[in-house]
Amino acid sequence: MTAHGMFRTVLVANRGEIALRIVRACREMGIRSVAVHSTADRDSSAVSAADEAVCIGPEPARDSYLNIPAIMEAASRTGADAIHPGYGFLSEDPDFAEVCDKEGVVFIGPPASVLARLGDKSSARALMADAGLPLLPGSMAPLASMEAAKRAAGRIGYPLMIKAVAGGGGRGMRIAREPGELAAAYTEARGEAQALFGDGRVYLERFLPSARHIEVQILCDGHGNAVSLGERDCTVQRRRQKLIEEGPAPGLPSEVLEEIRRAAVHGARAAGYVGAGTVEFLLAPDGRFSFMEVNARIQVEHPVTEMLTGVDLVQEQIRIAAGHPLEFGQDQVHPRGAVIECRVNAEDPARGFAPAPGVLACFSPPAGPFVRVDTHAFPGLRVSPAYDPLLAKVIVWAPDRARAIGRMRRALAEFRVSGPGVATTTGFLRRVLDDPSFRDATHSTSLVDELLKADSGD
Amino acid sequence: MTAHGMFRTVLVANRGEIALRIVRACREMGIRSVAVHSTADRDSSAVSAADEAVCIGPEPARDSYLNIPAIMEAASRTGADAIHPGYGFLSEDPDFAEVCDKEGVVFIGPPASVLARLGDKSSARALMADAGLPLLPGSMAPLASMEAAKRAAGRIGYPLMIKAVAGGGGRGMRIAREPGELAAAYTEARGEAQALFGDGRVYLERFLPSARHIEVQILCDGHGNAVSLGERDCTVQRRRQKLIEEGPAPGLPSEVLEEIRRAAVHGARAAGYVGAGTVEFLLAPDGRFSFMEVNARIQVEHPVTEMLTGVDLVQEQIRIAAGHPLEFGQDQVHPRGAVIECRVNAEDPARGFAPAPGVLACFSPPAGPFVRVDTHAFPGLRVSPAYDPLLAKVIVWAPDRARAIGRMRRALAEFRVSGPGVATTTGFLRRVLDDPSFRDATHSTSLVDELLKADSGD
Amino acid sequence: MTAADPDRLLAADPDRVLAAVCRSMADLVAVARSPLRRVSLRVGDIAVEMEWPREAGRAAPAGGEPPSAAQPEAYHHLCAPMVGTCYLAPEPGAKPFVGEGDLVEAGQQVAILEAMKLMTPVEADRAGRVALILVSDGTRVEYGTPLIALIPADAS
Amino acid sequence: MTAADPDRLLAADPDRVLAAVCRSMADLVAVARSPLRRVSLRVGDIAVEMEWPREAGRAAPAGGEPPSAAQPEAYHHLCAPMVGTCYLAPEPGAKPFVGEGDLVEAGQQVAILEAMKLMTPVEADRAGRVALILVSDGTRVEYGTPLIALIPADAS
Repeated sequence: MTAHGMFRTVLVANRGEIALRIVRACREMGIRSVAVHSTADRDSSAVSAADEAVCIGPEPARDSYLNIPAIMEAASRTGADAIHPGYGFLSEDPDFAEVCDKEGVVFIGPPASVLARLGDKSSARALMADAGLPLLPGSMAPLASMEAAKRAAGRIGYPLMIKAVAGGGGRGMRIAREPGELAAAYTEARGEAQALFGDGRVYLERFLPSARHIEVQILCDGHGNAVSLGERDCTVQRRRQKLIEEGPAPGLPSEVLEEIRRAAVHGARAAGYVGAGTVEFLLAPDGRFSFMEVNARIQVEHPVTEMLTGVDLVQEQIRIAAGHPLEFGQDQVHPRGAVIECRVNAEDPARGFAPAPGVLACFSPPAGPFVRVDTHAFPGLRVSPAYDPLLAKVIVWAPDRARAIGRMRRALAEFRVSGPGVATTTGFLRRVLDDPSFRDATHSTSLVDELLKADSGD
Repeated sequence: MTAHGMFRTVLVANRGEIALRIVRACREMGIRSVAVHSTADRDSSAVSAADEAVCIGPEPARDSYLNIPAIMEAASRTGADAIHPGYGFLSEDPDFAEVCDKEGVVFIGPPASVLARLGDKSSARALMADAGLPLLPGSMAPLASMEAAKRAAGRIGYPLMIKAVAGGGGRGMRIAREPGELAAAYTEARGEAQALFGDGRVYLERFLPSARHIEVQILCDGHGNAVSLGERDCTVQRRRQKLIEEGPAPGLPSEVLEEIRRAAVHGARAAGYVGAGTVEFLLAPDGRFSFMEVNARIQVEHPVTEMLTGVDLVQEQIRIAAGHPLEFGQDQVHPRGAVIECRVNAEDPARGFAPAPGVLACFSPPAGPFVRVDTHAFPGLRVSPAYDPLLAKVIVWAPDRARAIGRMRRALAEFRVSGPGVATTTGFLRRVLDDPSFRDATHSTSLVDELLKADSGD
Repeated sequence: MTAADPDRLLAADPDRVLAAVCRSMADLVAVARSPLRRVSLRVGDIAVEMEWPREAGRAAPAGGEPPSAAQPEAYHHLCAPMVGTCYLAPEPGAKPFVGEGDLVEAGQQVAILEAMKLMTPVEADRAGRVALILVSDGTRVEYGTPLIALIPADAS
Repeated sequence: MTAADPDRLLAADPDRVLAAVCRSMADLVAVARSPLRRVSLRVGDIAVEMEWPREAGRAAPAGGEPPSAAQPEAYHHLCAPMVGTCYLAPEPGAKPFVGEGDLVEAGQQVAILEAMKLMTPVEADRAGRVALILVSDGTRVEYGTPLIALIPADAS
């Protein structure tokens, strides 16, 4: 720590665009940054931009970006007094947060105990139910057996979703639309949960086939202050993977949104949350909303909120972790205009969004007024199939949503990415932007499936 | 015009970053764009981005970008119903505006008569004096002879500046610090004015060696509505060429700034102004401000105001020219945070800012949160010595000025430009950002000269 | 020109852009004592890579034919001196200024350009034989559009 | 890599930087006593890589001398299996695990890596003779840092 109570050196335990994002934040704050990386990321943008870099393992994430001893050794040798975990990888791992604590390195995120409570979806639901947040009908405790699942399903009603207790980010889920689908869905969900998270416990929840996905960005400092920075609408999803995020949520009653934002702050306080986090809700067509989960980390779509509010969320994370109180209260948060973010992935929509990595012969992102692109890519980059296919996030601001859509169409049209075997989601994103239900903001989480169904139909 | 009263096709009579900026605005508004270009700009970004392109002449601007018949022929053949002149070139030429009128093509800018009145600095001064704006002591009418100059100089007092009646943008000026320097300065200024503008008339004005350059962005529609979008501080200049612009003006009393903004709107109304324009003032250390000139066009530094207010000035220009009333009033203009713009020129500060054009082997501009880069450059571009040396404008936003400076330092550090013979002003810009007087906002228009003097001294 | 073209930009003028890079590449190749398999060089946003076939020796050209000595002389093009509409005859229906195969003198009018109702004659800047007329009557041309291909008199 | 390096490099004449990088590369190639397979060098935004085919000898230019039969095989490197501090002896002052010229068996310990107070032995993954010890005792190494150059037993 410096005399001003700020970290001297932050180690960035991540890769890709978020690692570069964090390195930039550090540089602007006068903090030294260390990029740890796998052998595959030796020439990455984050490594080039950071003050120091340490190779911590081979390409597979389990041996590098998930390798806690290697990361802690790198922190120790570079004198890092804090670690920023980004999103994914170790960002929500309570064990990692605990190891950091033990080694005297500040984990930039919520306390390990909070991560543990919110990471277990079953205990998170119980916590939020106690705090008075509305939940979808579901089984509170993990299901002990197929028999228990059947009993709970009878009580809750169909369609319903079987979800992994240890899940999150849209993985480890199965839908059962009628009783006949329950057994298979239960077995598959258990298997996937065990494979993905090493924890086969699952629970049941009512499934809303056409809802809106609304999430609230919150910031809580270690001094009891908590603010909401407004909501994001992440309704455009494919298999629960977000494709387009925007803010403010369009076409919804402002009193409902206000209520959701208040619920989010209330829930975060109840959880003892510290740092930047996101509380996710589903909003049914009847206007009733239900708590889904807390993402206890910086989120991919955080730039939406940054462009609306002018708050640098990564810098705020760092300040909060350094023990600083928030510099503003709820009444100083004034979102302005409308923001849309599109995720450009190295995936081929024509082949079921299969990963389409390769070497980028050409990479020329859009620019110009009110357009922000967060990317780690550059011409010549080898996009590894070992990692997330996110190539770039294109974010645009405009005074209103209609103009933001126009601006996003312009920006995506400017984007040039090509390379042998490389395909991107850009064209598909433009189709969504042009869809009448999206334009009218009458779409639901099933929009992408409907578009894809229309393709395969005649 | 379309059914919605908007242009179908806008011809962009300019080049470089501003041409690309205008093409982008057109695309976002659903307007077809035509880029006219010289043979040297065949592969320019604006040409690539526009819907259509017409080569109108060889590299020298007088045969292409200043070639009115060629531009009008291109407008006629492409069915353009409006022409955006950008800045420089024909943007403030009343003759060009008149030709457009005659040919039934809308000139996106003020009426020809307003351009004529404001372009003649002598008549502009008289107009603003009549409107009650404070002026620096000076000769109202052009000087008839050296004798007249001597008499006026005796009345006004030294130091003073001899300025071209037809000048603007910092060209055609000479300083006389004492009576002994008057004759040479007068003769040189006349000669330069004749050479640059084909009009050797000059006038005298008191010279303020350490003032702040404050300018106000205004928007006036054709229906009598006029608003100020706040001021920009362009005090960091080298030989009256702006290097760094920012907003809001730092370290100045808010009541003085408020008064300057009101004066600007009042002056614009008095001139019958229509469109986007800038009213420039000098602010003396004693807090007294004086009208300098009106820039009757979009300005290089317009992004500063765009990032502060969220208003897209180029789109507003186009809407106003199409006859639309302003969509907002003065009370809906809410500048937020602090913005700094740095002009990165292909010039070599080590050789007196001599142009340093060439082929860009590497061109990798900064990006990331709250950073905007307006540029037409790309790897492989041949930067022509025939045109303006502006390579890119780097603009950053932050909640306050100190953080904006930190962000700009980060952004400039990320900027990679190189090529045989190519030099840029990036390093010098960072020196200015680090200068204590700039950081404290106690600097004046003489800051750059002082920095350069310190270099050459021992 | 459409928005789909910027890819082309990156390939613009590659000889000049990559001159320094390629020279360095050539130096590297020269210093390699044994045949290379791959060389790559990246400078900022420019990346160059050379790769040889696995059996480089066998791929070498074996006694290829020398380039033809009968290569035709390059045409000299008469180009539009301004943006406008190109007319090949003094007035509609009249005999064209020149036809293919005609001999023209330096200074002889070969076409007329109309721009903003102003007529500008296009003249041959050297003597020669008209090989090809490249535009049809009434074509809208840009500055620099080739109008007529001439075989210069001193080359025939 | 520090933040100051790329700035400084690019502030200078980029031609010169490129030339310097490639000259260094050429020096590396020239100094290598045995045929190379791959060399790569990166300085700031400049990256250069050269790769030779696996059977470089066979592709030798015709007419050249046949490749020497005594040409040493490329070294086999024992690399750090994790980030940590590399110790060459079991404890301070003790005799090193191996010395240059020693023969080692596959599976024999050659060094020890400490990371987060955890000691991990580094073992030879094949038999051979220690040609070079590339790090000194107590060196902090990254994943993949070459520690020892081995001449494999089956090559000698």
